[in-house]
Amino acid sequence: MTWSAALPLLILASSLVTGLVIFFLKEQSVLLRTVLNLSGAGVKLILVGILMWGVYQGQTFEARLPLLPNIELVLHADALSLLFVSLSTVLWFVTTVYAIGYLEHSPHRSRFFGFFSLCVTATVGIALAGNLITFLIFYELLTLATYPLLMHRGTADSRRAGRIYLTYTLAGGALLLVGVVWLKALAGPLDFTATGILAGRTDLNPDTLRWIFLLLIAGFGVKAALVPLHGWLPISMAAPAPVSALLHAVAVVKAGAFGITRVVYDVFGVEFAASLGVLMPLTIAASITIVYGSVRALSQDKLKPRLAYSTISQVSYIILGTTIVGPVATIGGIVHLVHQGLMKITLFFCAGNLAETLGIHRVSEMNGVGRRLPKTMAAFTVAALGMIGVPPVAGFISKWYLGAGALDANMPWILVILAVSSALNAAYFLPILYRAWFMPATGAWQERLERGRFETHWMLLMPPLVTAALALLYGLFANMDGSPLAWARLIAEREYLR
Amino acid sequence: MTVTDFYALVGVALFVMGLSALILRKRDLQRILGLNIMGTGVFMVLVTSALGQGQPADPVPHAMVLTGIVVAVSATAFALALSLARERHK
Amino acid sequence: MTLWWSTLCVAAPLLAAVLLFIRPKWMAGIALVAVTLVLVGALGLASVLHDSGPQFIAIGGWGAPLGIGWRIDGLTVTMLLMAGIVGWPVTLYAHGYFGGAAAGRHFWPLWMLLLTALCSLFLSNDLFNWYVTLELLGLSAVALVTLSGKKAALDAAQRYLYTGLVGSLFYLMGVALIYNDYGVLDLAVLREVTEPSLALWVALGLMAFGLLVKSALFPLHFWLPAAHGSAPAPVSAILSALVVKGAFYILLRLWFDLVPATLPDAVSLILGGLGAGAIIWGSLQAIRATRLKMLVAYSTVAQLGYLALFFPLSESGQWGDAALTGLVYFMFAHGCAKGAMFLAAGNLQRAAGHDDLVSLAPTAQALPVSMFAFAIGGVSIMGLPPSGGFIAKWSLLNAAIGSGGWIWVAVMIAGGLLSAGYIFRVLSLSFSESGDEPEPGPELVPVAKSSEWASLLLASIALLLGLNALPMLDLLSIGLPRAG
Amino acid sequence: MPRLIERCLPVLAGAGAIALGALIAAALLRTPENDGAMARAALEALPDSGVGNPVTAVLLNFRAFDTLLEVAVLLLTLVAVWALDLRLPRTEALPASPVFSSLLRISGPLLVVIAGYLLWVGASEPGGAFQAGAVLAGGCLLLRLAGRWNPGAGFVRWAASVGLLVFLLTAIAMPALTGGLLQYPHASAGMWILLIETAATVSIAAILTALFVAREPGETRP
Repeated sequence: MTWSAALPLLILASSLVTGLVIFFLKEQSVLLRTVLNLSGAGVKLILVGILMWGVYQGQTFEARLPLLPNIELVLHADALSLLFVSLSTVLWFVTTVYAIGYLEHSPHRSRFFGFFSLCVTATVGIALAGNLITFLIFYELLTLATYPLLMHRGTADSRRAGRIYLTYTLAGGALLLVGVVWLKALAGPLDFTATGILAGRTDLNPDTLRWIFLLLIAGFGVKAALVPLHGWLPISMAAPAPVSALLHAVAVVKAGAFGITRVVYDVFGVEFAASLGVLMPLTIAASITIVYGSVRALSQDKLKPRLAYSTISQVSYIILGTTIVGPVATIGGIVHLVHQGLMKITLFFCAGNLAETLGIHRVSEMNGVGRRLPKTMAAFTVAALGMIGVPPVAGFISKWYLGAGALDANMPWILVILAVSSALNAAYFLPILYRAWFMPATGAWQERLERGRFETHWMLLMPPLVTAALALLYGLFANMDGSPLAWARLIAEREYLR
Repeated sequence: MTVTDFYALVGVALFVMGLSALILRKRDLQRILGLNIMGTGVFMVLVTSALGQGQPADPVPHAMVLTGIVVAVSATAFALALSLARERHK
Repeated sequence: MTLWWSTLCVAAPLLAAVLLFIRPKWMAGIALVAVTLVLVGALGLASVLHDSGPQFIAIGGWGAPLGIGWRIDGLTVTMLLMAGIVGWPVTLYAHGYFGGAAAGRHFWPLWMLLLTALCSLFLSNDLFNWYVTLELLGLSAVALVTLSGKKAALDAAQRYLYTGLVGSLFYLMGVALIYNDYGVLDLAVLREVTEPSLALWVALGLMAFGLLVKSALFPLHFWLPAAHGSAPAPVSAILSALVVKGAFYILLRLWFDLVPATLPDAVSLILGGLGAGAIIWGSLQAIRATRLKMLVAYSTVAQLGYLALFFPLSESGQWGDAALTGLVYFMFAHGCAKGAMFLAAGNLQRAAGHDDLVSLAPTAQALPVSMFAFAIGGVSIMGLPPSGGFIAKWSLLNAAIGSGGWIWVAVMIAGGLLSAGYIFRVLSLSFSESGDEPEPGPELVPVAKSSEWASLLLASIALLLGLNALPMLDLLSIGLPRAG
Repeated sequence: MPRLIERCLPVLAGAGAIALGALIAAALLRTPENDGAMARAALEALPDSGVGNPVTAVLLNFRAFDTLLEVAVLLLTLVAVWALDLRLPRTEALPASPVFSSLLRISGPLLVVIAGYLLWVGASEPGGAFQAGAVLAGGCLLLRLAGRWNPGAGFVRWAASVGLLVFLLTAIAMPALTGGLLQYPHASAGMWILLIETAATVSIAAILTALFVAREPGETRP
């Protein structure tokens, strides 16, 4: 097997093997498990680094495994997949660190970290998937791997969360399956191509294609929490903080959004999809989701649900960017894939810290918490401002490109949507910041003032600082080589290159 | 309607009689008898096919029936033992 | 070589049965060797077929029509492989399950006789020989059910016995009609001479009914749940994974070689309809089940429905092969997955002393390996990737969509979701608000490690089947039967 | 409602049964019997089969594999019945009366002779292993009931399984001799068949007797 084929497989294996080994570790062997976790994450990080370097040099990496007659499992590294791979790998590393700190002394850790690794394996598989079948396989694997994480606490809430999550995702998966099989039966092998497999396939009945598009989008829309398929997301807040972080920033919702991007760009081809007239409805759905999510977020007093609704809103920016024809909007959508991930994971880390260190779960309890957890709240602030779209944080870049793209495609009403949602973002984030920094400390948490060398466990503190810093850097140095923006530009060029 | 046909028809009659006994009767013994009657019916039909147009008689159906009988005996023995075992649990 | 390999598949378990009958003390060792030999024989046959296509063996050197013939094509060998691959972990498991227990003394010869019957059934191609194998198969299966010695098991066994015997007698009546008409028993010869006639239709009807009863197609499944649910765990695994497939295999052969092309579509539609009924009804019953093993047993009822979906799909011209692929892959994957689930369920039952779902959570958390095995098996049953079940579902869906059979698509999707309904009911047992340490719960009976790993082994096979389907499909395509 | 079903069931079952019967009957009568090709084939092959009785030839040569499995079924039944562990009362010996004992003295040997005859004649005339075995079983039962004979566990197990064992070993030995499964050498076919039938007779007798007793020998449980 050649190196170019081996590397993608190694990237998968690095977390898969770790996961399987961890399953069979004793609960007590903490050190070994920690070492395994971090080394697995580290190795993956290095391998992905090599991969990016290689692709940057113009090498192609592709692994093909036979599955069924003229159906292959394809792992392929193109620009778009690299963006997602690198994102998930980096964020996995920090989340692992965070989770180790967060779950100290809690039961069933071997099970947790086992599925944790499987979950990331699935995400990376989704990122590297070279055709719809491979994508589908890892997509379902992701569902299976996240379920135990959601259920981890085993409380009534989390059990309910798990049940609802399954109902949504399995149903979505079923629709997806039908869509994929149907498309395969019609159009043969489904390898992703930069300008779309179906682009220019005049032999296929457009109505059939519209149906298939609907099935696929519905399938992905569930995980992407597209209204009205978003019901599972707020409830899944019952999961432990690192899981929520992973679900919201990297794994699940991103997988959905990424799937939609793949379908629009690499299966149908954005212009062909537009010619079928299937994009506009999606644009509208995304817009509705953006506004709806923000509005619901306003009324949440609990911190995590507020963040959850914010996610629903923010993820649809990606879909919005995807569905607006034109390179600029494309850049905006794709770059937001990364930016939203960084910012949202930061917010969840911070929320986790508040809950772990001070037992704070509600916005109303956060008065003056900035003085008790300055570093954490600093990270929170950066991320929140980014979400609102305040320069120079990365979020600003995304919104800027989205807006510009909307104008290119002369859809000015999109600007209104963006303005409204930004205003709403501000409306539900700024009060938090105000309470945290400028209001006098009140609330039960003050009795718990035991301080270590850090304001909280260092494994809980480092991750949000790192991710916040990244969010800031990617905003400041957006034009630097290898920045998400640069990648997005590259992808957009390939997509519209004719 | 040859005599062979007559035997065959009797066989069919036994088959359905046994079947209905199996459905309608409640007691184990009656049902086991029903099964045996069914079997006998099938064996009769089978053995009549030995007297095809080609004389002399075809040995294969005879062999099949003999095998069938042994299997039926075994099954009956087991069925009786089983119902005894159930009695013991009552 | 063909002769040696195929003889091995039948003779090894039969000889083992005799030896185990004479000297019960020898126990599992011999059985394990025998199953291994069956596996070896099947693999040997696979290689022979790979080199030189389908094989025929005339037992006694007489050949059709006078003698009994063995027909060995891809389908045969695939089924033999299934028997061996499922049988191996089950045997390993039973070793730990029965240990020195008295019931084991009877289990081993019975299981070996059952395996003999199964292998000769798969090899045979002769209507009457099939009757004898069916009886051997059925009687040994019933006897195995009684081994638990409980009242429920005996009642279930009796019903199983009567239904099974009626089934065989219907089948035999059909054979009698055909023999009366054509004077031939060998399927290969019959394929040439039969032409549509009232006698043929009635005969096929009787045979099909008998075989459908034995393979428990809804609504003829009434005997199955109690029998599979109350038998000792390894037996349940054998029954669900292998025995029901035996009768269905014969049905399949008849379908390909004896059913005239002029079969009215209505028939295959009805069969498919029954399959759909099985999927829905069985799944609902499984969801409502209160005992773990009953849940798994009803799942079997549901899964057998997918087998019946094959009939309407195979009518659909070019997609027929995809349907057959799906069907055979389904049988194989279901064999492994369902076997693993029953073994795992048996571990839980053994440990807890009961299998009431409501109070099984602590046990489930004490036996992670078994639960893991159950989960993997469940994934395959739900048809989720990566698993053999997924491959099967993919192929069946492919055939259904390709031929525009949207009803069947809907049924399969619904079935998949419903199965998730009952499987996750079990899996959620692993997650409960346990304190800092996994709670002790009631003191549990220790379960043999070998039993736990055997279940996981079988489950992993179901998983591995999903990684690359090509080898088995190549094997299956050798002498691939086509609908008449 | 259930009562109603109770009422209707007989009618329904009867009607169904009659319909089924009519269907089968029609199928039987509407079709000509087969042309007897099988019969001719059997009779042509008879000289090579090693026996003179066509039925025996089919049972132990042409379709011997059926019979092999059939013997397996018998053994299976014995295991199955033993597994049920029916704790039947031990059959205690009948009171020894002069009549009974003299009956035994005469019939015992006589039955053995008859069995032997049936076994032997089976090669050319109606008869054979099962008939012989049945008669022999009768003898064994007489002896058991008289309390004259109570064989040990080992003996019963061997006797019950020797038929299947010999049959199977013969079957798998044949490929070495003739290159065919269950294919006897032409010259000695009759000898082989007789060997199998003798062993089968012993086993059939043993199994039938054991089924009657229905208690596993050497069973240690209470």
